[in-house]
Amino acid sequence: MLFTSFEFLVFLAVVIVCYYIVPKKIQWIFLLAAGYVFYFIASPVYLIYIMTTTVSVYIFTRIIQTRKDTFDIHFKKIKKQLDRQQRKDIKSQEKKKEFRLMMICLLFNLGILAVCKYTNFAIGNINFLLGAVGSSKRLLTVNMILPMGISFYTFQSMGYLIDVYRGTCSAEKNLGKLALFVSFFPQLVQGPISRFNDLSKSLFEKHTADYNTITFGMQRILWGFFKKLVIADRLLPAVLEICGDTSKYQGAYVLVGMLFYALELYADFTGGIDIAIGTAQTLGIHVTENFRRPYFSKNIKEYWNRWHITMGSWFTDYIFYPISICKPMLKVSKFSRKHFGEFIGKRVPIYLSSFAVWFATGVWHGASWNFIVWGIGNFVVIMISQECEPFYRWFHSKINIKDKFLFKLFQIVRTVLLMSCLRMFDCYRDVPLTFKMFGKMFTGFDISQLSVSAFQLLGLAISDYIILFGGMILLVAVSIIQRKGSVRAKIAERKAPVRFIIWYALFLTVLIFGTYGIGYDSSQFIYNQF
Amino acid sequence: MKKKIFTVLSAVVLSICLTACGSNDVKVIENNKDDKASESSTDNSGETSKLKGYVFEADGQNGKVSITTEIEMNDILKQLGDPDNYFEAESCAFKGLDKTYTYSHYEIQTYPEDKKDLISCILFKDDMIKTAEGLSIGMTKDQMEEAYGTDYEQKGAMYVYKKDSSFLGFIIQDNIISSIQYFSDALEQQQN
Amino acid sequence: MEELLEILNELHPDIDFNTQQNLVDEKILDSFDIVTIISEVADVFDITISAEEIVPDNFNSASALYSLIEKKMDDED
Amino acid sequence: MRKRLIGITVSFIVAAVGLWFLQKLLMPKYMDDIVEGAMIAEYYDEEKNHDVIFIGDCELYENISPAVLWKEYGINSYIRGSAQQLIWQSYYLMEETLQYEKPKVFVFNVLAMKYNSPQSEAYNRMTLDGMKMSAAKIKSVQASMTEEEDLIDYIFPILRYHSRFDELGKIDINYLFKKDKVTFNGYYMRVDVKPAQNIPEAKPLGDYNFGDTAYFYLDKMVELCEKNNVELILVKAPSLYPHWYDEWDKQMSEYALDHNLKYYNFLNSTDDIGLDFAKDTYDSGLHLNLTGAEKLSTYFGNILSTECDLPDRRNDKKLKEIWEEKLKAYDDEKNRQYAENEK
Repeated sequence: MLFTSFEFLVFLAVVIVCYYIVPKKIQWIFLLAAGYVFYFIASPVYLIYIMTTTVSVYIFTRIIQTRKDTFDIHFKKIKKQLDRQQRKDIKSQEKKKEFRLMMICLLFNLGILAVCKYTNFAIGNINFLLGAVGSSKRLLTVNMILPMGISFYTFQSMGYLIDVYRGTCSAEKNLGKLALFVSFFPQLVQGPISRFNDLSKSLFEKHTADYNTITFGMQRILWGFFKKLVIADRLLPAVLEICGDTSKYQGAYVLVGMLFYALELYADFTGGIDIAIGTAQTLGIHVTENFRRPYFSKNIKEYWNRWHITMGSWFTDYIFYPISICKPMLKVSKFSRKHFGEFIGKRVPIYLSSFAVWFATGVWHGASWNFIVWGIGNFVVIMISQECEPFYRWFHSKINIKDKFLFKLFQIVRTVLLMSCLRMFDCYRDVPLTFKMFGKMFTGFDISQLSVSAFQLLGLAISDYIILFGGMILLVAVSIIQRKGSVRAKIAERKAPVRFIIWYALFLTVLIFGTYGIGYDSSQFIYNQF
Repeated sequence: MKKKIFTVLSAVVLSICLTACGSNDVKVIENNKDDKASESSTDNSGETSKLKGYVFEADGQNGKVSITTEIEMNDILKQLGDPDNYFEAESCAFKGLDKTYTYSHYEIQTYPEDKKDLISCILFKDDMIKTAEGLSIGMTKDQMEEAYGTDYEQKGAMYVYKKDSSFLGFIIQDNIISSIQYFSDALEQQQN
Repeated sequence: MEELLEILNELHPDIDFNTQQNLVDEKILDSFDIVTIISEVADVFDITISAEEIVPDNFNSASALYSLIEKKMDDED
Repeated sequence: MRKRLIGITVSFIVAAVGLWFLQKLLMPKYMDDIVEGAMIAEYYDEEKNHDVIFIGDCELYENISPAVLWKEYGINSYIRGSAQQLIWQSYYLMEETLQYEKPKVFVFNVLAMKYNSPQSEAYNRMTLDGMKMSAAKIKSVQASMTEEEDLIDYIFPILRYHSRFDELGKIDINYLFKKDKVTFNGYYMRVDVKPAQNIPEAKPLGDYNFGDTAYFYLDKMVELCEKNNVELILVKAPSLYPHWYDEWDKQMSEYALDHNLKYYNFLNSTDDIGLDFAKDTYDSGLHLNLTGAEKLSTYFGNILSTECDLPDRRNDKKLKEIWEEKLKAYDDEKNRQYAENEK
């Protein structure tokens, strides 16, 4: 059930109405049921997977929590009789046991994810190696199920598992409530990845229908539809056309494709998240924001703090920190400091753990070398900009343009271009082709290629470009206003007729200019592939 | 250390068990958006020169002409030369014509799509020509099964073989092939 | 405290760590800085700060960070 | 609270009116080129007391002229025809027609028996969009939908036609509320001539039996007509192409015999009708032109009035008035087309 399908709207309407009708006590149970129905409609088999993850996480977090609780009581009692070293030993012994429990559950669930998602990728690589060494043997690729949103719910529940292990949140006693946390339907398909502490409160609370909450939620959903249907899906055919026929579209087209994709991806992804968060909001549930106007970032590090935020912070909290400050790493750091000097020694932990994070981010995005190279590319760019920091500082101390509008604009454009270049790995078939096309962008660049008629050959008509242009202006305008607070709140302050006109106009825009239905057969086809 | 290895192994084995018994043809709908463009662009590597499905070899003006359904008639027409007989039928209400080109031993029908004429059917008219696999009108059902196997679908007297998106049908009367026709999905639907 | 301020100042000479109370929330310290601080602190004070202790509350100001260090030192030696 | 409720109600009403208007604007008007799409809706403006109603595809609406039936036999008739009307669509049109009036005779053209499953969205639209909302329409939509279609798109056609925003033209404004007549009691007039020639031989079929679905709806038609005491007559128009196989004809003859229906295959009586396929067709034998249609109408009108005992209503004053006006329009259009042809 795609967010932009009619079925989803019906499903949502039924869920919202029933949610506020059922007794407040069982609202959360109803949500759990809705989530499972949502999953069941996608495919009944998927339920087994999500339930397995839920139950395993439940069991292990309960065990860890019980251990923790009994240990604390026990420890308090014996604390006074022990000296410092003994206390330390006992504590670390307990921690080790908890760690082991946590790891079993973690590896089990990541194992499922890995097998589902990466088996064929691994087989492909093995076959390549077999070919490279001259063997004629080949492994057959297998048909794996890839349960909907498995990457998202696995990460969300693993975050919870680690939080319980760390003691930053206490384990949920009610299996049903945990199941709801894992399967909360708005964020099941494409995130955001919520933390238990953030989501749990409003998720399990009792909610009374509130006019403002519900309308705000619906307005957010409408905005998401606008981004997805009017902009992203309208633009998609052109992106696919350019990236699909690499012999035809070179030089300046590569740049066009790159920029189109930047817009398409932004509209598609943030639109989907808007629908997810808006849906949760209509139910009175607060979900963490996943984007903060990422294309206004002035450097790539900032960009990653503003794009897909929940994923980035997940990687930082659960991979970057643990790796970079774990004891072995500190030892490595000390060792290298001794042998290679202060300069390198300081950098070793950061480089190693950043590499791990970006490698993992790449792998997480998809089972292909494209994404891995893309992740590493991000790593390289971030590290370079990190090393250049002293230079920038020196530069700004000499020339004071830091706060000039034009310089800021330059920084923003630079960051967007940089990210778009990296994202080319997303578009092209394989890594060598991406590099080739990247080169072509410079060697074959000929601005005269881009005539008006050439643009029409990309599968979009003049009217499409006009709509896209108008849509983009609206996007930018809204983003600019948004910097000073919620746009919806600002509109809500207006008089009723003004509100009505604004939202009705947006609704009509989606209804008429949206790319859906039989009139858009080609996009229909693209949907079906995914 | 041993314990650790055991932990890892058991976890991996468990997860493999779980995924392995579930594998089947369920469609992948993971909406991890970032996968999108890369996957779709992989399909565009096929060559276009080779025809898919059942192919009929006709004698053209300059040697053999390979024809199959769902390809454009214009190119074929150039190679085959003018037909002996040509008929066009306007589709009800819509613009575009269903066309029939009759040559001495066979007949080709087209239907309009996107300003192009695509071949919907190739029909044998006598026993002077053969399919690429060597069958002609007048041969027996056994010969047909020998050449094409028994993996056919039977519709009345018609035996239909499917290959990619093209169909090859034999009408058999009293064990003898009385008609041979290549046809496409577009036509298949109409006759249901 | 002096030693801590020294570490911090070396990292960001342009920030007054005595007054700043929102180091993390205002994104003055990023994840790289935090890792550097932790490894330096580990060196100087001989304590280990673990991942679960990396929360904004502990890193938002120099004083908060120092109280974390003190607590750790109490605990561990 | 009360104020807010009023506000919400008013907004919804305004929104709904706006949507309705936009939907009207965006729906295709079928006024300039594909006029066949406008046929079904024309029926609703008629004075509904017809003796004979023809229901079926182009082999009726291009081959029978109700004007001739009136002029020569005093039969008040109407054709509820549309392009590639499938048999279930014909059935539900019958059901719907009976909501408005009870004719003495329904005439159905049996070529539609060859289609056993939904065919094309575009043709569906031309038959279904013109129908007023009713249970019969919904059932017809459900029977007609191809895999890519959804019922909701028929209930709210704006969901289907929203993409027409860049095709909107003068025609969409001019015909926003009022449409021109494109037929004469359902008859689509063409006077040009294109002789029938080179018609290809019939392609042998593996299975000549009509499909189960087609028979299912034919049975339903028979049942519906019996229940309402309307006579059902089956006809096969004298069109030379698409080919009407003997095997098909046999099935229809047998069916008519079994169910006590009249079945006329006009292909067998082209000489009696006096059809000359060098002159009486405008597209090489697929459809008759005006001269052909008038010949067939004269021939069939004779059968209808004698064998079905239909009264001559030319003395009915009210009907006479209506028809006088119609006949004038009919003759005007005839002259206009002939004049245009001369050029």
